Amino acid sequence: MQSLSNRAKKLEAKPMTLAERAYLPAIFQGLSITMRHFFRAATKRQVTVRYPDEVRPFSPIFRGLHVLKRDEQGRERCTACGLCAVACPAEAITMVAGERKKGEEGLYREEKYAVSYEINMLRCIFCGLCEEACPKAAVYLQPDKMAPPRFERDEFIYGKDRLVEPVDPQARSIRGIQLTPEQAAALAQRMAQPA
Amino acid sequence: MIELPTLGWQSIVILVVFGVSLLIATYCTYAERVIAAFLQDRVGPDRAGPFGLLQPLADAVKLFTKEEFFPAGANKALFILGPCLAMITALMSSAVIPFGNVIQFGNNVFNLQGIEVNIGMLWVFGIVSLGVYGVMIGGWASNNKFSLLGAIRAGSQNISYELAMGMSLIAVLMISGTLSLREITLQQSAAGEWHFWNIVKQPLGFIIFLVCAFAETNRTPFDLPECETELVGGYHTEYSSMKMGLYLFAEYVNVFVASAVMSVLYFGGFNFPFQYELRDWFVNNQGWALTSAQNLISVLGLLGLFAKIFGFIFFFMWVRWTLPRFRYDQLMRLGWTILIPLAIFNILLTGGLILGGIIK
Amino acid sequence: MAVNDTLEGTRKIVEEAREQQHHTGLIPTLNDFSQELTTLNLGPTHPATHGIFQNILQMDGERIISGVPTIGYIHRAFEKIAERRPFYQITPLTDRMNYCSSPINNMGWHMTVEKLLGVTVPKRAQYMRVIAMELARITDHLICNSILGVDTGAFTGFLYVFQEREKVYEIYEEICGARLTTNMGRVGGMERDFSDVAIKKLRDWLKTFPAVMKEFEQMFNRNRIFMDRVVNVGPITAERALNYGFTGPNLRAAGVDYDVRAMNPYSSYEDFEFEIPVGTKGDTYDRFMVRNEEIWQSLRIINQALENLPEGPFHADAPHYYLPPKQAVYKNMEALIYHFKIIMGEIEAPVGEVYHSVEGGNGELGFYLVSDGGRTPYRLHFRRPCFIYYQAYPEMVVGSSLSDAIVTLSSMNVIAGELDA
Amino acid sequence: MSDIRVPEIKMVDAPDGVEGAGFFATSLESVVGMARANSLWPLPFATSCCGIEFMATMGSHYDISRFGSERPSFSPRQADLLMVMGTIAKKMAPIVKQVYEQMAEPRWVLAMGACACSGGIFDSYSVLQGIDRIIPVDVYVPGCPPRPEQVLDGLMRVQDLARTESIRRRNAPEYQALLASYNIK
Amino acid sequence: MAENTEESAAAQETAAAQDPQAAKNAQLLALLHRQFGADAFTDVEEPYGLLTVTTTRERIHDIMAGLQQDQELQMNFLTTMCGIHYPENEGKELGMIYHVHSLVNNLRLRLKIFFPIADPTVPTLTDLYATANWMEREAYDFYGIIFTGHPNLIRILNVEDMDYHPMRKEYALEDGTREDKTDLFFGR
Repeated sequence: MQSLSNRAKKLEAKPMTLAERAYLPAIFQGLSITMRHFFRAATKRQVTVRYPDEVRPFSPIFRGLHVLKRDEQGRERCTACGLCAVACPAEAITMVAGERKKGEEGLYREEKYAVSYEINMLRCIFCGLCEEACPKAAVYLQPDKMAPPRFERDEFIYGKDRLVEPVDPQARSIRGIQLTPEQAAALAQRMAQPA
Repeated sequence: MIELPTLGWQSIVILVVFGVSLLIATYCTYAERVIAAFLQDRVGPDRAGPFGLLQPLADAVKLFTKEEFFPAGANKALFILGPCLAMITALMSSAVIPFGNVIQFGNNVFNLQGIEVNIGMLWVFGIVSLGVYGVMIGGWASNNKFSLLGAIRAGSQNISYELAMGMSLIAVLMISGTLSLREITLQQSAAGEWHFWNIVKQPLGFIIFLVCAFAETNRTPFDLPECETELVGGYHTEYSSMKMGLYLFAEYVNVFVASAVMSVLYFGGFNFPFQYELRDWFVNNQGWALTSAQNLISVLGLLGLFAKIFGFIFFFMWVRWTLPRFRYDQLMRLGWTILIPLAIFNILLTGGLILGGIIK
Repeated sequence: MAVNDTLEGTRKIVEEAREQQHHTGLIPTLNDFSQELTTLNLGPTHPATHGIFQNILQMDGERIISGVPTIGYIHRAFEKIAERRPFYQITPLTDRMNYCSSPINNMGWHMTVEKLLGVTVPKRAQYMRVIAMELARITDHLICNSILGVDTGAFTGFLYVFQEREKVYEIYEEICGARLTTNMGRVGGMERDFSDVAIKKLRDWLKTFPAVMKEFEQMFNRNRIFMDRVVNVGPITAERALNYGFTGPNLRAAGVDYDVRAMNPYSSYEDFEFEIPVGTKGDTYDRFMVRNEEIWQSLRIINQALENLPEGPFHADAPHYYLPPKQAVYKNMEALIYHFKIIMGEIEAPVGEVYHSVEGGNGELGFYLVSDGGRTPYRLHFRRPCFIYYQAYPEMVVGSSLSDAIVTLSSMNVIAGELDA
Repeated sequence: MSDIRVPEIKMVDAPDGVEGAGFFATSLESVVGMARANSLWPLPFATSCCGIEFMATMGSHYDISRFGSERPSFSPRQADLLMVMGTIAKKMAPIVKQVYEQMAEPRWVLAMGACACSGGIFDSYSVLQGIDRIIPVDVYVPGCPPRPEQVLDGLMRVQDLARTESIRRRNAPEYQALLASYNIK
Repeated sequence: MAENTEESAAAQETAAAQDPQAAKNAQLLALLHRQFGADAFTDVEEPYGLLTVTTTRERIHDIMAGLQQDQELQMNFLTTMCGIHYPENEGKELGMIYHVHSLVNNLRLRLKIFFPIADPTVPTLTDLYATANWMEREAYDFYGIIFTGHPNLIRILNVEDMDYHPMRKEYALEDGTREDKTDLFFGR
């Protein structure tokens, strides 16, 4: 057939030379390549990351486990607008919105908040569309945490108890907002009181 | 100089040989994993015990406690017989390998060999060719098409390559004039020099033997009977539990035996360079008795033989993780049209050289 | 069994079978033969069917008389799902089509929507897309070629090049935040600019990869054991290949230099210099070599794109379709409205139909999109190259042995996700 | 990063029969458990994307062989761990079940990825909504596809199960009832 | 191709001034009209530069054969074909859409046919294109379009015992058996 693009590069399959027909040169070449790797590995330069003891660095934009962020004062950012649920191609997010009552201003930033917010981690495909959809920068996919494997199916419905960012500054995601220890302490105290 | 050993000593040696064969086969699985890992820039098992050294034990215990299984429509007796046969024949052939020279305590001379028979080589061959029945029976009894294909492949492959293997050996026999493996070893010990080893006289024969050894042990590039990307598991597809473990062990015992035979036939067995000089040095300079010096040399020779064997085992694994495998018809063509003619040519060449007095 | 009788008989049967197949497209069944044949069920869980599909082979010993492929074992109803999802939610679907080269699928889909919406993407974004797509092509070809090695029994080469794939995953992770199912890019451009780390990783990789690739070639290209396994195995002529709708490396191996990148350049492919490798016989070795050479050509393209990466925005200035930056959403009412509209899928898509194709890992990956102006496609049809060319498989393996069938299968690079959609 | 390594797992109280008679175990049982845990030969039932991530797990960077699991047994008879990776369509479901039935005891099942666990984004007429509808699943690994780290985590959870499991569990009435509820055997 | 289409040269020139693709399409259309008659095609459009014509199922086979054999056009590459369902179009509910491609001239053409859902029969193209085999099986599987003359018209992607054709608009996408999802929050 004629050339369609004028950029064709014909790959000619050369017939085997006598040396190639004798098997051995190619075999020795292959053996020498693997032996090089053997010595490299034997001198402790394997590329393997010994996983539970060592962890490969993740990219700072890796899409890992979700977190519901708090703002600078420790209030939940989520306003239960439902955009993340709409944007989710797996339909993994469900939420129930509620009105913020008087006296809860320290807990929720907006007048509306999510009474319950659940992500079904088994359905979730970690595509990041919810993070992109959130107009309040409330839901984030953390780059340094992954959803752990579990034994039971119902354990994968992550409610607010597991999603909302903890107040402990040590436990925060690296992309999270770092509180000063005083802020954190104040926050923890406030959280401990019944709303 | 060699006395007939007592029956007790013989059984002890045989038990030890069996045990050592099994141990080596067991740790071959570990070695295979680690070597494969290193060849592939990986680490290999390192979580079962220190450096993963308990890995083979874990595998063995797991296999022993796994459910026994008989596929529907399988012939039960044959289904059990298959792996047993494979294992028994693999172990039997190691009985005649001369692992070391004699050890002398006073008037008692102990031979580091299971049984010394003057047809040792024939014994090895006879037993090894029986081994294929284990594979064939197992593959046939499984009542599975993949197993059957594997069994057919194993049968034709082993028979074809045994021919070339045997013929490459005839040249060795022509040089040595004996079938006893011990004799062949001792002949290579003249002055203890490496150039008395048969490899120098028989390079071509060795290469043929090596290729055939790969085929006989069903190792890549000749692992067509199991060949997991084509036949799933080949002849052992339907086997579970320790029956499958027996097949795996049999393969490694075969590798061990093949390595041992190669070391004995071509690489001087338990001989090592300058062994007599070393003995004389101990006798003359250190004032040792001749017997104890000789015993030391025997022990060193034993270790040397094992070093050679391990070298070959490593080579088997190195090749396995490097080369692609043949296709069935290409394998047959290689056996019948290249190796057998080469082996015949090797016989003629050796004959000519012997007649010409160049080698003896 | 007399060897000659069987061989002769087999050859005759094979000839007849081939004839019959050419004429009717029908695969002869067991009843058509008087010989005693075995039926071998290859798949769906056979190790060599890396994805999931079944071939029921009629065998005479180890020789294949006929094969009947059955597919659909991971049919996921992409086209039906796509009719219920807004445009931007279809990107995760395309990820999972040819999962070996997700970014190509992503970009192809974005370009289709951009064509429909009439959005022009700035040059920088186009070059960024080219880099991502060529990276994907390399990984796709790497996995295909190294799996061919695995299927011929050499596992180690696979692990060597898979390390390179890992590095590409790292680059993906820096670009978009995921390793395999990338969900990369947005309608109108990329979702973020290349970070410095991404560029640095890419440059490092471009330096180290050629050596590994050379090593891989040394292990396979001229190794007789490998060549014996693949030369003249599973050949197909250019005419038959075209008739079967082959595209991509498999067609080029048969000698037709059809490449969407050169014929209908998209995303600035006309700016780059590259050659289109073609084979001669269309056999497994040609397919292997074409893919090998394409890896080198892709490297060339990446190098050019990286050197000439233009400055400028990484997305189109199209507030109706491209999400505003988060900061603007907090402050700017207009941005907030757009944000809501885009996420709810209420963008003003024109009524119309558009076909756009890109050169995927396996050939022409086409998107036929019919829009009725609603928030979802009215009909979205994927032209999946695997689906189209896999039907030639029985014709390619008839008369060869089981081992040949396996290597032919892996050299065709049939990706189950793309096959079954 | 320390929190990645120890996921907050409800430690093994889940599987039936673990607390049955003789669990507080003889040393034989613990030895067997250790052996089984360190020699889980997987049957990679890879249908789609997750299969590629499994290859990455087998690859040099992650090296599943460290856990003693690098020998993939494509024959179900020899496998200990069925790793279902990727979408299971309704057309495929009977085959998964058949493979599970062919496996010899003890056998574990690891569902890898959103599709195998729950159907994931493919909530469509042709996709099985989670393989636990046809076979009992021991460990779920979320993600689409999960990172190899998560797969290794999942493997370690299976090892936890294997280590603490009584040898007699497989004969326990609870286990038989579990299988019966799936209509297996 | 140029010398054969001199009569439409005037039309071409105006078109070519705007868009080279439009000129090519005009040439192609003229050629089609001459070969198969102007009455063979209705609804000629050029959405996004791809010439789209509608024809009837009676003529589709001839046209495809003619396109394939035409030495000048060499439209011998069937890119893809797919079904489509418009429940509102009375008497023309179902459709088939063919994309053909001339690799030599780098020209694409989209052909459409529509027919009633009560009588969904279309002549097969498997005698022209080997690749049409599975595409037609897919269209049958999805839409229930019967291709007369197809050698092996059975379902390809779905299970054999499925009793409906899922891509038709009236059938639901979702699997009815799922338990962990509700439609409450997703306005779909």
